Amino acid sequence: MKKKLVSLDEALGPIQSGSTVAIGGSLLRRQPNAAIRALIRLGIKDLTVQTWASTTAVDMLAAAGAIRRYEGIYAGMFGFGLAPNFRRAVQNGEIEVRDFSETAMVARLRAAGQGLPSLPIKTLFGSDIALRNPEQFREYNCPISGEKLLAVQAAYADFTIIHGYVGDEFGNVQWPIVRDSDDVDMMMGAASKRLIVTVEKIVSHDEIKRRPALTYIPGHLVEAIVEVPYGAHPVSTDGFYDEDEAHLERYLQESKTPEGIRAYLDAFAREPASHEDYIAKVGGRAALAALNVKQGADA
Amino acid sequence: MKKKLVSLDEALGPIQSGSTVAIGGSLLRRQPNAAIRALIRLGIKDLTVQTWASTTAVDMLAAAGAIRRYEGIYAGMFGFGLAPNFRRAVQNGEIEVRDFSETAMVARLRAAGQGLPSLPIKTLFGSDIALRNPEQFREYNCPISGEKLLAVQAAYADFTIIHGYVGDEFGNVQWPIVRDSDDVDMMMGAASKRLIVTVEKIVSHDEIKRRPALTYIPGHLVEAIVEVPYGAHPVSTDGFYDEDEAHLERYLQESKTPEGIRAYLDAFAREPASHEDYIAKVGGRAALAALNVKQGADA
Amino acid sequence: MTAELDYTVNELVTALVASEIRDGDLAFVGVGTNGRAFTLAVGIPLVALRLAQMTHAPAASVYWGNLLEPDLSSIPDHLRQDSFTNWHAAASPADVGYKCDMLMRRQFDVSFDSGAQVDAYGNLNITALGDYTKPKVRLVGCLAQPEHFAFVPRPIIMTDLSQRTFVEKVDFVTSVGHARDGRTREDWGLGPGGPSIVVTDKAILDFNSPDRRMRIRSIHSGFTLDDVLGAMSFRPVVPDEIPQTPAPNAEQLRLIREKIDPRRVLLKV
Amino acid sequence: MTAELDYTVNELVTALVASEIRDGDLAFVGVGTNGRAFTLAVGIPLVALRLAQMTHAPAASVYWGNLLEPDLSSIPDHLRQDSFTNWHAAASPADVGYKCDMLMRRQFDVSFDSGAQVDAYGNLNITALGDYTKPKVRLVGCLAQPEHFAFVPRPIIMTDLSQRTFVEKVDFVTSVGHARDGRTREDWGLGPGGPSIVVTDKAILDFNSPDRRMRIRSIHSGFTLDDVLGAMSFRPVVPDEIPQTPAPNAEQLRLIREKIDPRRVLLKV
Repeated sequence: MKKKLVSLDEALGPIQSGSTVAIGGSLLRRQPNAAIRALIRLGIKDLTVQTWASTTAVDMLAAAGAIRRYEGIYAGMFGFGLAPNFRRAVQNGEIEVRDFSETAMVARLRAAGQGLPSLPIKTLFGSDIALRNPEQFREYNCPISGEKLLAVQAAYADFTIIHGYVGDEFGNVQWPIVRDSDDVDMMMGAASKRLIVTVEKIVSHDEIKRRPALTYIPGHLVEAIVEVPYGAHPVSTDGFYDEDEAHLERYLQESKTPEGIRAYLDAFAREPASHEDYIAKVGGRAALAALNVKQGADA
Repeated sequence: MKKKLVSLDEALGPIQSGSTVAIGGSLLRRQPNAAIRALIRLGIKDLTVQTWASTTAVDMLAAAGAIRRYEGIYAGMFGFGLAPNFRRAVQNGEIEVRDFSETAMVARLRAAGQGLPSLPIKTLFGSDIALRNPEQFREYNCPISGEKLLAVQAAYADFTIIHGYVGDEFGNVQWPIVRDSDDVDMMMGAASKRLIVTVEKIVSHDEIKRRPALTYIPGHLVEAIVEVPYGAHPVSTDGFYDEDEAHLERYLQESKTPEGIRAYLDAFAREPASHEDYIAKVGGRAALAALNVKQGADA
Repeated sequence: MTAELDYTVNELVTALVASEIRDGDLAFVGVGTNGRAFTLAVGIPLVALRLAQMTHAPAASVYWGNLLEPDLSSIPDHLRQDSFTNWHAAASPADVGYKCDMLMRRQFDVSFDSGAQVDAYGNLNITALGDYTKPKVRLVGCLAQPEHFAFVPRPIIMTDLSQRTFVEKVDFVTSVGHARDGRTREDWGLGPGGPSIVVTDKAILDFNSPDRRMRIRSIHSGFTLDDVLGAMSFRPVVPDEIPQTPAPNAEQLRLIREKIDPRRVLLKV
Repeated sequence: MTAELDYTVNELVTALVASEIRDGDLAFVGVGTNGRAFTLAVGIPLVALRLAQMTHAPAASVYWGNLLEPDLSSIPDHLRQDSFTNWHAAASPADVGYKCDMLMRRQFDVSFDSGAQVDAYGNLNITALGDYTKPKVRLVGCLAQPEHFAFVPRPIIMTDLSQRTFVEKVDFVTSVGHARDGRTREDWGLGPGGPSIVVTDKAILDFNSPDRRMRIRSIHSGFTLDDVLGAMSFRPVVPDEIPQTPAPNAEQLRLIREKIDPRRVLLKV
């Protein structure tokens, strides 16, 4: 096994403007926000992003003008409404949008995970999701049954960024036994070419290898792993801490104007030189500890 | 939730001769042997069986003359050599064989689990596995990339039989945290139409619902669940008991002649009226307890 | 809502939705949104399912988030992350692919869907208002809603009546209903399905008309046909006789108020 | 094996295989069989990988059963089920589909494969001898061996030389090597791959010939060219100069004997 434990900036170093980046997490859970803020600080632009149900990650990147094209199943703020900056950018024609329904996005990720150019679904016949995207959806007839199927293009990304629970220095990432599984991080990891994982905590390999069935991202697939406590803030990491509702409200408040969100990103993404600086900026570890949840016996 | 806890004979009652039956387990692990012996006792014949790496289950059915057609990735006796009765039947032309490589069988199960008629692989170009089976393998060009792909037919079965670890009366089946995952039982369950599960132990629903992430067969998919301790004997259930090497040696010894295996099946499958009778026949619970392994703290 | 009625419209439609649930049904309920949208998409469906479980459909169950059969006898009070994380359930598969597969192979019986636009043939739009490439309003995308309409036998649309929402033709067809551009869903290549009923704050509508155009099924007590038609941009099929939406009975109201949602968390707004 | 040599053929080929392993390699090792077949398919590969880890390739690892990167510093002594169940490893994915996907997307570097028949162009047969539909000998099927030859850059065939095994043309092509029926693997539609070397008890062979016909790469000390050719039913490419298979060094022998397999569990027969 190779040691893959590096700093956040080292991990993100290879990502260039113009790349295609798959971003893990779902809704207000495990968005890799520390990494996203670092990308904004580093000035990365012109990204094609592939996501599941994205909230803060896509919205902050959109606010920073860093997204050229979006591909995903959802971009919003969950219980907090629509994604204000993503919405503004799309309405201004600044982001090219490719929508995918859940079975379509799952097929795309599985195809990439299997080294295939496409996989079929039976879902989107007659939907504008497919009709408006003939490049990535094509009808064909099953070679065996003759049934009409819809091929959807594999989701190959140059880089994949996932925020996980705990991992070891070799990049093996494990989930707790009691968790919220409403995401596709495992298949996004399996579909990756260059996989960067941030985790709440680095643990020993000895701890990992006693329960190999909990490893959902094998280190073999990982290019870099980074310890980033509260790395999903202001959203949650299930089993570790809840979403920071006050901060999210503030984010939405600042997002009402382009000037407001610019100032927000300056303060929280561009000026802090590191994630530690960010944590200090949002009140320090002590303040964030108020968001902590009781870890299950199994966590 | 519906209560689905029944006896083994009730669970297997709907299976008629001529059915297609998918059989779970892999190698010397979780073959649903108690159910297989019951099918032999009930005189079910003319089956099409779909398996992963099958040992005792397919070999006993073959010995009983119950298999018309076999579809799987492996039929043998693992460390004990070739499958003697399956081999004899195939060499006599009594069983039609359709071989599938691992990616092909996985694609077949996933297709059935997704309600699709086929899924593509890139594996078997030029292999007799595909060339000798034009009914279930067809080449086509990816509608998006143009790349050559091989569609493999979905594995739809009338019935699916899986031996699991523990479950509740509603059919939710969980695995222990430390286990041997070298099988496809989860996807075989997901691909099923009528799913019969035998488990080592019935536990309370309260116990199940505290750790929903350990449920690999949701009760919603299950038609019948049966408590069958040592239900995989003479092979193992990982985390519960090891394979019974002495019994397997005896099985192979008896399998040297058609007469020998007929007498074996009479004694161990046809004459015992129930799984309890079988357990008594092989020495009773006390004797089988010698095969038990230490259950992990997480089991 | 007039003063003499002893139940709210939320209670009325909750009881109505409960009556649509059959024993053994597996229902798909979404997780998101807030305010009134939350009540429609999550609150009413969860209360209705629990009500059905407690009355005529004990084996009905729900897939919520990625929780299969969460324990509806203990619906969390505040839906922060940790409430989801620790909600007891029968299963929580490794990822959402499992749920997607269950959808494609038609394992669900009922789903609940809201939209910014619904049209006369049950097409739904949750993607964009105006031109797709440079929309007037960019919405959330599509989630699994196209799957619901493609594979679930009885999707239930939950949307308050308004001229802005109920339009002859949606700007963007996220989810295909019963017909689009003169072609039926079968013409497009879809199997059986499409929305079964439309639950609104003034009436229940369905698609039981010869060409599957939306039809008024019943009107809630306190509202007139004109109230309903005035809140729609297209004219639905109007039968000669329109019954009143059945009122919830005392037992249903007692269960909703005392057992299922005593703190009005789910039927808040 | 002549008496003056101070190492066994198993040790010789184990060291040779170890030298084929590069740092960072992920190797696919099978789990099954017994006796000599076990030594070839499992024993030698595991010892060789551990030897490579301890010498030049510390980051080499193995996928064994459904265990990704099991701890090769503690290979179980007796391979009953519970030894597998509790073997520490980096990962044990929910099912074997994960490994299949890794194969298709070419995540492996090396694999180990044995067969009842190997032919001159590296096609392997583990399915049936004689006619497929009514075979003389029914074998095990195919497992993931076609995947190894399709997607792994450097599969290593592990088979003792014999005229019965090394045939001009296999009865049934389970796994496609470098060419079949005059068509290359690329003609058939496969990407790069196919067996890299053939490790036998008398010689090492490869496919480094113009038309990719099997070629003798080296002969083990103590054996002659005639010994090798006499144990094959077809004539491989015979270079003008054939080197001797490099002998294991003292450190390799010490590690194999004292550290990796002191009780001769893996290199038993």
